[in-house]
Amino acid sequence: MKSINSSAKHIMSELVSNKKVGAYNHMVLAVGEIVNSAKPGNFVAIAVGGESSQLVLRRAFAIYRTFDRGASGGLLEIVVAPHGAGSIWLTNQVPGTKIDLIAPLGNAFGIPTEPVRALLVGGGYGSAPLFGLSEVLKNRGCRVDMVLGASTAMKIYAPLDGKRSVSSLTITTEDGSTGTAGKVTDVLPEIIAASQVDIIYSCGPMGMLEAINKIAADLNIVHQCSIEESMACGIGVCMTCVLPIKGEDGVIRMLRSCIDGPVVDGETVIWDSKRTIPEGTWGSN
Amino acid sequence: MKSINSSAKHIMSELVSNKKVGAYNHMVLAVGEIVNSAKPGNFVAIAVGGESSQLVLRRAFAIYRTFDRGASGGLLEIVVAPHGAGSIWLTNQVPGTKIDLIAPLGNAFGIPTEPVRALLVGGGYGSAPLFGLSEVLKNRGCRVDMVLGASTAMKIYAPLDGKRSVSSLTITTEDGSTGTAGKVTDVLPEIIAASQVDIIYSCGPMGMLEAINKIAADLNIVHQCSIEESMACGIGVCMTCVLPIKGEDGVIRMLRSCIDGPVVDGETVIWDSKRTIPEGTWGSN
Amino acid sequence: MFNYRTNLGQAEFENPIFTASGCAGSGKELSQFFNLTELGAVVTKSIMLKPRSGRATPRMAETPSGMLNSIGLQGPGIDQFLEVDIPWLREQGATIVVSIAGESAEDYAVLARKLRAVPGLAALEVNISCPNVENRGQVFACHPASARAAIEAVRRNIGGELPIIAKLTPDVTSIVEIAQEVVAAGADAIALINTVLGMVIDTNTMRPKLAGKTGGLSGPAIRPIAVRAIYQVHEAMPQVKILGMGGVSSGRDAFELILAGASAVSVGTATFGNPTAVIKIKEELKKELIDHGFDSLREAIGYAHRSEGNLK
Amino acid sequence: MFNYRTNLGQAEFENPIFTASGCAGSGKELSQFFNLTELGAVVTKSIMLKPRSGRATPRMAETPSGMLNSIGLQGPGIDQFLEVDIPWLREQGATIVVSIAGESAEDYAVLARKLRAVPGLAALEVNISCPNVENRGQVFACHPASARAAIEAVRRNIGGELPIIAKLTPDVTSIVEIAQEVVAAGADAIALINTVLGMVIDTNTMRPKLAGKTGGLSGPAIRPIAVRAIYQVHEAMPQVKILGMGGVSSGRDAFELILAGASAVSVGTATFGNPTAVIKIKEELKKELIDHGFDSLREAIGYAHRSEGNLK
Ligand SMILES: Cc1cc2nc3c(=O)[nH]c(=O)nc-3n(C[C@H](O)[C@H](O)[C@H](O)COP(=O)(O)OP(=O)(O)OC[C@H]3O[C@@H](n4cnc5c(N)ncnc54)[C@H](O)[C@@H]3O)c2cc1C
Ligand SMILES: Cc1cc2nc3c(=O)[nH]c(=O)nc-3n(C[C@H](O)[C@H](O)[C@H](O)COP(=O)(O)OP(=O)(O)OC[C@H]3O[C@@H](n4cnc5c(N)ncnc54)[C@H](O)[C@@H]3O)c2cc1C
Ligand SMILES: Cc1cc2nc3c(=O)[nH]c(=O)nc-3n(C[C@H](O)[C@H](O)[C@H](O)COP(=O)(O)O)c2cc1C
Ligand SMILES: Cc1cc2nc3c(=O)[nH]c(=O)nc-3n(C[C@H](O)[C@H](O)[C@H](O)COP(=O)(O)O)c2cc1C
Ligand code: FES
Ligand code: FES
Repeated sequence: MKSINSSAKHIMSELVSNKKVGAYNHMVLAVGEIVNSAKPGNFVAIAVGGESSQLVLRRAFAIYRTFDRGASGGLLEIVVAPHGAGSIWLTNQVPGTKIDLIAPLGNAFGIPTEPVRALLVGGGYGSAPLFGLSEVLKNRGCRVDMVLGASTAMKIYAPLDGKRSVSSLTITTEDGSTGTAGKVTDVLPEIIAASQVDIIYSCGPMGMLEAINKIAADLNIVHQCSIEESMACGIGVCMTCVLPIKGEDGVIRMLRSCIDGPVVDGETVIWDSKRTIPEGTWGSN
Repeated sequence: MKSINSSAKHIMSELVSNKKVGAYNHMVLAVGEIVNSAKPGNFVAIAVGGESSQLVLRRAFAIYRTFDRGASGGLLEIVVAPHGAGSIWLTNQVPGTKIDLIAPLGNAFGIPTEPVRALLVGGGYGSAPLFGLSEVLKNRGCRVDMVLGASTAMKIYAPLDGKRSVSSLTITTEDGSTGTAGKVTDVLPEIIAASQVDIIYSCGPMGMLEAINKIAADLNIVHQCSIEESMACGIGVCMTCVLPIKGEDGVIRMLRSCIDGPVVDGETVIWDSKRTIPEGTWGSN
Repeated sequence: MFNYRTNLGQAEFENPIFTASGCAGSGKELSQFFNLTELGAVVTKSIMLKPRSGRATPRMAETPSGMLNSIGLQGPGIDQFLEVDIPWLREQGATIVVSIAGESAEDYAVLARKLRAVPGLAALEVNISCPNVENRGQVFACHPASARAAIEAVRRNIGGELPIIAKLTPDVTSIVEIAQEVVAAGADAIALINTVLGMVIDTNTMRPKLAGKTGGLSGPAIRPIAVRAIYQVHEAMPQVKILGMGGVSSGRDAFELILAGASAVSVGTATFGNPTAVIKIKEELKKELIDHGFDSLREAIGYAHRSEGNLK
Repeated sequence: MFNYRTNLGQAEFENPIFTASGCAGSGKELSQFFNLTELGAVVTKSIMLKPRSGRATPRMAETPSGMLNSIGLQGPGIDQFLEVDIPWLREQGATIVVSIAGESAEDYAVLARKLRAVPGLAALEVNISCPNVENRGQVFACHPASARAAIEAVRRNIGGELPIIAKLTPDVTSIVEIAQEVVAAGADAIALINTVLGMVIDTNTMRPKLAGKTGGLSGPAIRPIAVRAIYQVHEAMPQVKILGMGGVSSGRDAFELILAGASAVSVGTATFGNPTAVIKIKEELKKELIDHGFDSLREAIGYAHRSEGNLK
């Protein structure tokens, strides 16, 4: 088996910048050499709450981008939605603050060896890891279309430079405050047909990923999705982040999304298993 | 009975300044009208640790001074020793931070009606409440001598303007790094005799207060001491801060140092009761 | 119009937020911060037959998201309590729940007799989480027989009117077994949970920090234990009302206990950190309930037990 | 030269800091952060006879200064475990304590037989804080008889060499009674404490947050409960060695458990927040001990029990 957490480093990084962008905070961290091993799809686990905090668990954040400044060290960027105690604490930190983080963690998006036509679909802050991915795909000569969706305009994260890295960008919002009114899945079939998509990469809420997967399955398109399971450790030791995945041998196993994911092949996920263990899972009954 | 916590107010105050002074932090808080009811001996109870803190209890701090700026509101000053989680958090706060506090709490030093010769004895940060007291006594025409002691010079808190408010200031340190080498009790008898002291006011560690009380008792001098018991609530509802006090009726009761104190008449305290309930205490056996 | 009323046995309350026994002094201390009539009820400290000095100090230690206490039921004894504390609370117009504690079943009987005639009480909370001196200091609520004996003693002597709320300790193998026993013995409602037995060792002195060595753990740290106990007892006896408590410091926390099966919620340790916590919680809980679409508190009680299908 | 060595029954360990069962994966995950040989021992996740899928998700909820988990003992089963995990750990040169869990006394017997011949094991931790399917899912360690049955089954089948560490749940009326029972049944040492049964209700869905409804509470929140349990058991049976655990995240915390009576300390939840917590704790504890004037760890074990007079 491939060795686990092999490139992960645990460091105190410095918060370089923290800016509100719509409903989110765009945060830049000085992480030194970590940038050399970080790939699109990886995540970072950050300790929250500071000294004498009652929050004992780290929080995971998808790596939005990394930037190598050579001698002056690498920068790692994340996009954080102030949601509960941990993310609100994090988004309240001021530049200069030391942030305890572990990165890179998890697997990465699979990159095709020859040029393909890729469709990247992001929900809310789920767009973050897709921009780094689109850069890589473009450099491999792939055509990259992107669809971003959210409940409302404020929750669409699509920076200008990010937009430049894609051939087309379609935006959907449920309240119609920007782009097409509706869900990403409303516009997918058309775009898939138009640009004859070979592969779909997605990141966002479980419900959205499941809906995208249905479309991908029907059209027989490869679908790699980055899933977000509640994680206690982020490094594979607690077994809280599992989800049912069917292996090549046809056996369903509860795999850890922190080390066997967060990127998984949509086709292998047993989607309709909310709060239950799927029939016939290895070691069930 | 006198009504409890009658002038206490619970407010969010602003930290106006926070300066290191020797081993301590001198902190100034904007508390508005609270200064009008605060008296020397009272304390303030401050919530520590911030949002999602695991520290659920307030910390008590003796009021060092108050300062009425009229329209622009009152200032309340405290002297904090960075010791454990709570005080370290507090001393790390920067001016502008909002601090959750309740004040004034507890009783105050008793002020004699006619001019007397008073001796004020402070140990470590225990000197803080004595300077405000000396001001009041001076204005009543009392002679005020002061003795401050600590293990070392860094732990002597004696600001210049404070010194001015006393007729004489004697300093003792156990390591002799400043003033007389030794304990406050080594120099007391001489000073008491020299200035024919009528009353002793003291504030500091239990051990020191007990030693001072022995001297006061032998010489038949009134001794008012401010004691420091571990407090969970500071407002009289938890019963954790009690100490055995003999009442006028000769009965020993476990009284709450947060409302019947922190200032107590040294003569009424049952000193030799470490970790035990004194014989014959009301409701014991 | 949202209906915030609730009841424990026959006792009706304006709202479900109470003080927790032993965490509100005599009431006087808090009355400087808010009007006691705003509370669903003031639960008094557990009162005993005779005056009690309580335990030696140190009596408390702070712990992660909680605290340890060993007060040892310091108090004036029932007679002075009835002379001084109760009349004062009645003057304030407070809704009063008296908490009693005994060292023997007989103590509980005598306390009940002294209280049966007292006017203006809403209910009786019987704290049986204290040592039975007649049985090697074993806690009454730790064993079905002694728990039953204490509650029966109260039932026989209290008369028909005053509802009995039996307060249990979570330090047992089966909280449901004890709850069923005290209900069989005549308890009208159950109070869950009392503090969890714990210890802190001071690494400087290298001895237990508390003079009494062990103490009771309270505060947010124990909330998951309280929720579990309330959920289990409500599941076993949905008809028996529960006064929930344990680490509640926000409306969200109180809502969690209500969903688990509590009909009312007592607030203890949170008051030490914030004297007006009970008022804040009362307002926050009402908002939570309304925001979740409930027209009354009663609809939300035990709502977490509904079958998977049934979604609001 | 400071002596950091310790022992549990006949098993000797270089230092007293272990991983906690189920909190260190297979060892591989942590080996990227430090060398496993630095640990007093690696305690494996509790392994069962057959492969286990474990419970459905959500499996965890964060709580104040702690967390709730319901993993349900997910694992490959003893055979694959002996083929894959153990050989790998031995290659690393790690000191190995295998934790086993069963659904019946017979399971424990079979597991013990499969392990008796396995070379390179330091000790066996027998997790009896799990449901006994033959007795309405009641937890073995909750009742003296079932606790005894499980440990006896292991004792009879393990052979003389391998020390048995019985791991108990704190969710009982008397932890001392259970501890005495398992020692009588042949346990060489006791592991205290397993998680505390708790529940979190998600106030958005208004249902229990965990798919398994209840879960085990761990982390700093339960440390006072762990210290109390260790203190009680050490007081009752000073000769029986204790592997302490529960909310340890610093050398100070570990020192607290040692003073209470633990001969070694397992670290669980703290590893989730900091992968190198065990190493940090190992170094901090050593410093605490030296700063307090101890020449060896062993002198400090149970030191908080000394009589009031005797001061170091
Ligand atoms: C692989 C991965 C990538 C993520 N990437 C991002 C990102 O790029 N930007 C971002 O804002 N957030 C991201 N999250 C969610 C983030 O880790 C936190 O869970 C979220 O910020 C909520 O934490 P909180 O403390 O604010 O909320 P709380 O409600 O206080 O969290 C309480 C507990 O529940 C868990 N939890 C709550 N919500 C979620 C959720 N949606 N998913 C998983 N666990 C949850 C938390 O981790 C924590 O343990 C990611 C999560 C995972 C697992
Ligand atoms: C009436 C009164 C006046 C005080 N005045 C001052 C002052 O002017 N300046 C100052 O620096 N400190 C003062 N203290 C002590 C202060 O309240 C804190 O206890 C101290 O800062 C340690 O808290 P911590 O969180 O840093 O330490 P921790 O060890 O983390 O505290 C843990 C718990 O123990 C309690 N505790 C620890 N040490 C003491 C102590 N010496 N006395 C009482 N309780 C303690 C704390 O209140 C807290 O509940 C006073 C205490 C009292 C009761
Ligand atoms: C300082 C203190 C004193 C207490 N005294 C009593 C008491 O006299 N009688 C009683 O039944 N419970 C007593 N309790 C337990 C509380 O009523 C409550 O059950 C427990 O603290 C859990 O609630 P909390 O987490 O909100 O504090 C006391 C708790 C504390 C912290
Ligand atoms: C995620 C998780 C999984 C656990 N799995 C096991 C297990 O398989 N066997 C066992 O005996 N204890 C298990 N435990 C309990 C721990 O070993 C330990 O006893 C408990 O968590 C208290 O220690 P801590 O507070 O340091 O985590 C588990 C705990 C957690 C948090
Ligand atoms: S988060 Fe702990 S195993 Fe994945
Ligand atoms: S500190 Fe609570 S009663 Fe004094």
